[in-house]
Amino acid sequence: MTAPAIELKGISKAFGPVQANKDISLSVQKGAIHGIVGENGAGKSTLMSILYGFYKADKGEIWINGQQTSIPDSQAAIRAGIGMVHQHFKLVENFTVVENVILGAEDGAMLRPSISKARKVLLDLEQEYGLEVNPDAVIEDLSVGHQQRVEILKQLYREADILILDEPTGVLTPSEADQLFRILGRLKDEGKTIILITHKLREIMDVTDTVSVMRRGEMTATVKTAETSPAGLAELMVGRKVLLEVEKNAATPGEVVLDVKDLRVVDGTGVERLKSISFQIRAGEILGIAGVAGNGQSELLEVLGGMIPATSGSVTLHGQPIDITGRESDGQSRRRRGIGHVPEDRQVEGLIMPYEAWENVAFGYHHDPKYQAGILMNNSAIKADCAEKMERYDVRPPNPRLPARNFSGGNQQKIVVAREMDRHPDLLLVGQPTRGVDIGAIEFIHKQIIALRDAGKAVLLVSVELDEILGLSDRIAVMFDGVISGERLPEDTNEGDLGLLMAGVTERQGAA
Amino acid sequence: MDFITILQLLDSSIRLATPLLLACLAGLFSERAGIFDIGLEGKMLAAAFFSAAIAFTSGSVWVGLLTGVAASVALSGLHGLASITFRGNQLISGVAINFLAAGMTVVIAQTWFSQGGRTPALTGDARFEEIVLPGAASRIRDIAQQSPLGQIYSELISGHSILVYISLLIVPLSWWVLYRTRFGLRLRAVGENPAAVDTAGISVVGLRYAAVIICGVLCGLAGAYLATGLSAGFVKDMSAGRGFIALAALIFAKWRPWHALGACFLFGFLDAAGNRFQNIELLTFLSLTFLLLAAVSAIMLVIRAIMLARGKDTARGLLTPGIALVVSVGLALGLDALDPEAGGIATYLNTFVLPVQFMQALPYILVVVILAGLVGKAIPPRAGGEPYVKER
Amino acid sequence: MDKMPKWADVILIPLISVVLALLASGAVVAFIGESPFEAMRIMIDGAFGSAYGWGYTLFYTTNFIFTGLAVAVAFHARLFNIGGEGQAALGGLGVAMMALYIPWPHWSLALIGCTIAAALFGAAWAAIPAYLQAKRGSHIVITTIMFNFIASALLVYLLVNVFRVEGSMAPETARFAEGTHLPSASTFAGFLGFRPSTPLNVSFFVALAACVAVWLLIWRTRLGYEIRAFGHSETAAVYAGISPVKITMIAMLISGALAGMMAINSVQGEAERLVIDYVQGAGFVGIAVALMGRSHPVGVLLAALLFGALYQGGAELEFEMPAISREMIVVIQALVILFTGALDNMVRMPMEKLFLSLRPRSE
Amino acid sequence: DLGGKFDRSFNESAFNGAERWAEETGGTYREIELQNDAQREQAMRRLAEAGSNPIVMAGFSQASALEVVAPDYPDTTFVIIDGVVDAPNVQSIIFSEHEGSYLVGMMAGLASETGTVSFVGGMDIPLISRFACGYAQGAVAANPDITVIANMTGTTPAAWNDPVRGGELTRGQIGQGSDVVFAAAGGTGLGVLQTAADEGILSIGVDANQNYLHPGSVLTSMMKRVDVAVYNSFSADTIEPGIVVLGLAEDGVGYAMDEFNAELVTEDMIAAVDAAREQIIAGEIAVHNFTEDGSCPVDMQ
Ligand SMILES: Nc1ncnc2c1ncn2[C@@H]1O[C@H](COP(=O)(O)OP(=O)(O)OP(=O)(O)O)[C@@H](O)[C@H]1O
Ligand SMILES: Nc1ncnc2c1ncn2[C@@H]1O[C@H](COP(=O)(O)OP(=O)(O)OP(=O)(O)O)[C@@H](O)[C@H]1O
Ligand SMILES: [Mg+2]
Ligand SMILES: [Mg+2]
Repeated sequence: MTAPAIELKGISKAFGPVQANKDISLSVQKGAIHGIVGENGAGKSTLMSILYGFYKADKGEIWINGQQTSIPDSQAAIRAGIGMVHQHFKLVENFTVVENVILGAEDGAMLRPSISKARKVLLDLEQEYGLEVNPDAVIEDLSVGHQQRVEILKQLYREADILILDEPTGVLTPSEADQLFRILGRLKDEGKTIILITHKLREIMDVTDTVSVMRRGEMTATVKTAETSPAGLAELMVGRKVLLEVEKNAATPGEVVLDVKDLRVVDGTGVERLKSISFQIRAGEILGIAGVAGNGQSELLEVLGGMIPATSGSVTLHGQPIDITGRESDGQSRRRRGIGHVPEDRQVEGLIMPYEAWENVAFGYHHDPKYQAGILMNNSAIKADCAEKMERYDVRPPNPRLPARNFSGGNQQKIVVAREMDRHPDLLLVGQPTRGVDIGAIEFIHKQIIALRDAGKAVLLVSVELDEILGLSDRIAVMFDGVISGERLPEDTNEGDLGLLMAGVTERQGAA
Repeated sequence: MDFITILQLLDSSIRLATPLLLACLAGLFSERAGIFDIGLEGKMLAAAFFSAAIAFTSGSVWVGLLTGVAASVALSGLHGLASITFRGNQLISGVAINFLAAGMTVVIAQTWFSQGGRTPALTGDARFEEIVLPGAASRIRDIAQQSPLGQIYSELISGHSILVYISLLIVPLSWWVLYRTRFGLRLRAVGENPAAVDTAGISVVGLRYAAVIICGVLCGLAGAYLATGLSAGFVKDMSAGRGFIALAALIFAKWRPWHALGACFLFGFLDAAGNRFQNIELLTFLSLTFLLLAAVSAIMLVIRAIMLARGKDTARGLLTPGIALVVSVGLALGLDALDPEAGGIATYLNTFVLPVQFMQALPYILVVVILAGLVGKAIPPRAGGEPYVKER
Repeated sequence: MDKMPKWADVILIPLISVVLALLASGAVVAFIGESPFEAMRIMIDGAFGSAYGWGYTLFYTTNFIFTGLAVAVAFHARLFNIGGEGQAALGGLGVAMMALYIPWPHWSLALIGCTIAAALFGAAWAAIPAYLQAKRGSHIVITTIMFNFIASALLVYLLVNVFRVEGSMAPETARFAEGTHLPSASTFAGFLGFRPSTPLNVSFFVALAACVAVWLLIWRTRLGYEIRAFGHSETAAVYAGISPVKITMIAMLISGALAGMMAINSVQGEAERLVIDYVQGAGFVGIAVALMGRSHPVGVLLAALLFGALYQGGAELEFEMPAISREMIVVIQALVILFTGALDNMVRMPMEKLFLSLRPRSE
Repeated sequence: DLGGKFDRSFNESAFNGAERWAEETGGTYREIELQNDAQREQAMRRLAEAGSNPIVMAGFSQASALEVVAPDYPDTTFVIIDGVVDAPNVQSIIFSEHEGSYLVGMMAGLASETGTVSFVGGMDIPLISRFACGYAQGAVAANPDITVIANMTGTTPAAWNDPVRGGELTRGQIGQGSDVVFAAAGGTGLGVLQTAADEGILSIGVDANQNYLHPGSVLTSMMKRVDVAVYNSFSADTIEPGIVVLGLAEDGVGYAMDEFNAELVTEDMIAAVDAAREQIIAGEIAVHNFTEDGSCPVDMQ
């Protein structure tokens, strides 16, 4: 038997008082796909960053292909044949694909030869793995799925033998994810070793050969995938049994809460983002909006949430019109009207990262009378409110004085959810509520959304996770290219059917 | 306004634009790598002093130039130390460098020369002489006697210091380095997303120091040109805010080399015009304004036309600058044709003499107007101003 | 989480930095052949050794508090206001017009009137760059630099052609009437030894009040909350219903008003007339003060005091040691800014290591 | 004044006067260079309290501060140069710059071959306009058809230290035909004189004798004997309060002749200028003083 491709021995790493990795050992065979799962903050990213030379371990050894290797920096990692696709992409946004690919792997001092060579290699890779991207496209114009392909292409271009992917599917649509896994399969066949970090147990079950579970900085188990089950893994991760299916009662829709008619949005560059959208949501109902990112869902949330004005159309809430094109088009007035909004991107929109938790709990509601003391803000009231919300929404650590950036992704999301749902809005707008969040937190957030529905509120759920859409929604609308390409009932459809609608095919293809 | 006046104006613009251009390109390299630099002014001043001082003592302007560049690079190194190695605030560091240069130059000058913070006047080889190309006249009065083509040749093309020609060459060179070399690619990347550069196994620190050093070299040339090219010796504070104007030009140019040339030339031109036309009558002023507008519209028209030819624009894009060109040329000629002696509105307008202060402020006003009216939002390199922190 | 005790962070490190700056300055003083120790003594004694010294130190401090706060407020909204110089100049114009054209019965009323005028004029001068930034995205750094030049031209024009006293050579306004003269430190604190000539005047208290007001504004009001939120993330601000245009405008108007208010100290309080270029770089020093004070009013106050002391101590140094020119003072200032501001981490990093090694390891 | 001690003209001249006095008499004096406006009063008081007597202040900007300070120190005598303060212990020394400028203007008018002469000032302040206006009158007196171009350098104090712009202004003026340029612009003037020398035209220095800077190019210098005023104040036994006007008659202003410009100035020119000088002293020619009414009888471009 050949030496393992990667062997970690007794790796420890502390950030100040936080012990992110405790005496971790791991061994991955050549040509295997190895999964790592664990809650937010379990230390997965830290471990991989150590392997990639981004952090230096306090203790421990790294062995690559049977040789002890010191990896003081990323350059050493690259030399050792390691490539990493980070959780947050490391791409230069205003560079083209080919520029990003050659960055750091140029052939000489001049760019031209490198670029023309890279073009050729990209073409080969494209044919070999089906990784098609326009080499001259600028990164910021690409969808996240394509951006991720660029990340993978970067590593392949460097001829990495060991590929680390940190939560690669967090931002991908199901079909994009499927495609990614097909590619990973092909890479594996070529003898490349892959480490895959993900929160989605289904993916682990589908593609990995072996899987490790991390918990609070420790490696708690490593098992063969074939010998375990999602429920077993979940229990290992969280330390208790977790419901993987959403549990909910049948909906009892009431009167119409939100009525959207002929909504149109033309953006600053003249592109029509929403083309005459009309739909209704009733009280006690969750309308799920499925669709590939970039087909107008974000704009829909932004218009309803008051972040951008609509070009034309009408929106009424409980029969009362909302001014969507004029002066009232701002987040404050929407909140006053009883619309809560969990935005798609918690770090860029939903939270002010340097603000402490209590300040973030007031964010958007800072005009709320209960937060005021005369002309000043009543900070102690806000802190008290925050402590209470953290308690009820199980935010960890429950410390109102901690800046938002020091919470893990899941807990950041819980802060946003607590803020937006705790006021029992008549209408809740939710975008990607569980993106990059661990299964414990997903379960919790899903329960909250159902609870709000059961309290007779209307919910508009936008998600690229079809599981989530199918599990939570009472009705499903699919958006494609700025229009609603079809509506389904969850019990009346399946992923394949939705996938076609998402691709713009409107005829019904014999749903299950 | 006659032809030779326009030529003289353009000639003056070239001279005034050169230090701006060098400093602007200096800032471009630094800021493209993510290091903001409001210390251009100070580096220019330090280079001006040391180039003049050493040119005087050594008798060779080239030795002076080298020393000036070295002084500027030393300050750049200080800026790098503060903002790259010690991850300090880049703005504070820049402010400190400006103060430091303003004080140090005079203190040292006083210690060395005892002439009140001035260097002795430079003569002969201690100065950059103007290069007179074959067949060109050099003195303004001689040039005025030549044919129009000869005037263009002698006034505009000939008769500048070697540093002017060098700085004009540095523009394409900068473009080439930034967009055509590996170094340039990495430099631009490190200003946009240092983490991407770092994960690619390239040293962020090394790249940023390289950028800052280039910045120092170019600032050094700018300062040396001020003290040994445009004037003959150092006078305290002689950079006179040009570092800040260069910074403005850099933002105006949106951190791109060719645009920097355009922006600096425009600033130089406005400066030259403000110098030349003090105490002018409203009528003349208006006709000049429309002439300038016409020039700007013409440039826009050409740019649009090139874009159209490349298929990056529609024919409609030509409309606005086209109309603006016709209207402004018409108005300029019309106003010029009015006879101020003839009475009526022309005479009335002509009784207003614009105060000299207005003409001196005009370049600055125009910059604001142009910025607000013609140029969209300037987006700086995304990682600019932020030290790159990687926990180890 | 904290790597160091708080006292080390806020007191020890700045102190070490200042000492380093002074050591470097001493080297420069020695370079020109004077005794650094003697120079040091003169500076400290000159700035703090007497009521006379304090009078000048605090007078300069007042100026720098205003311009420092101005930069700091804009900074919280991530706007880099380099226009303090011009806004302060216009503030001076406001004060001059208020003081010259209205017969004030009592200084307290005049102070209120002039403060309002100074703030309004300063704010007005910030308004156009603010509007262009908010609506057109014109870079505020350029526009405020340009507005500094324009302000200077405007003031020269007005002082030479409009306000100049007939027959006088000096481009300055007439002296303001008695009713506008602010009580100097000798009036309200004569018992401390301040003499009538002290430039320190009641506007020092306005400056202190401004510190408190800015602190309240930024950390205790909704507006401050919105300003900071906008400064951290524009997208998030829009999400929360905070209007970028409104915040940009308001933050810059407040900033301009604060810069303008410097005029009540220098123009109304000290010179009692508007002279040409009275700001004399205080707007730029304000940038250093705000940056060093980390945009916090307390930090601004301390940094302003440091610079006030440098100005006054430096003046004394120049009076006492003829070989030391005013540029030497500029060098010392530069070194203080450099060490306390930009090279802060040079001291901090080893200190953090030191404290970490001193601390018994938990876990 | 705030221009700095060694500005090669005004302040330096004052300093030289003091130095001369110190050398000749062995007396000691103290000097204070100002950094900002608030220091004016501070400096005066410090000197007064240190027992200096007399105290000489150079620069019109000192006037308002002195108005406040002088009454507090009745036993100290103050001398202010370029400004007027009405107090029993203050002597105000005023120079008739317009008269001196008139003479160099005449010389420029006589020396000019193109019929155009020019002026570069620092900032547009009354004092500088007084120079410009006197110069223009003199030029017109020498040649009634002459064109006089006048430019200012800037609106910020940087205008006094910007030789680059001074050079550009001069080039512009040469382009408009000027062949004699008079600079009254502090450090900026050095750029003017330099450019004039490079371009082969004549220039005129200011305040101190600047003829030596570019031998063969500096036509003359408009001398303003601040050094004499300072020297006299220090040497005098008693200083009379009131206004002392130093004009041509008192040799307070004048034009400089030495070996550096001997070849540039012809006998005829000297004769004409000296004649005018006599006439001005005699009151036969009245040179208009710009600061009296803020206007100038001669048009400048
Ligand atoms: N740069 C850092 N500074 C301080 N603490 C850190 C840093 N990076 C990570 N940590 C801490 O280390 C622990 C592990 O973090 P890590 O990012 O490895 O978790 P993770 O398992 O990748 O979580 P997620 O699933 O959210 O990506 C966390 O508790 C976090 O607080
Ligand atoms: N400067 C810091 N100080 C303390 N903890 C930090 C710091 N930076 C990051 N962390 C911690 O690192 C952990 C991981 O952060 P990271 O940026 O990898 O993503 P994440 O928040 O875990 O994202 P996701 O939920 O998408 O996985 C977080 O738990 C956070 O607490
Ligand atoms: Mg992670
Ligand atoms: Mg030429």
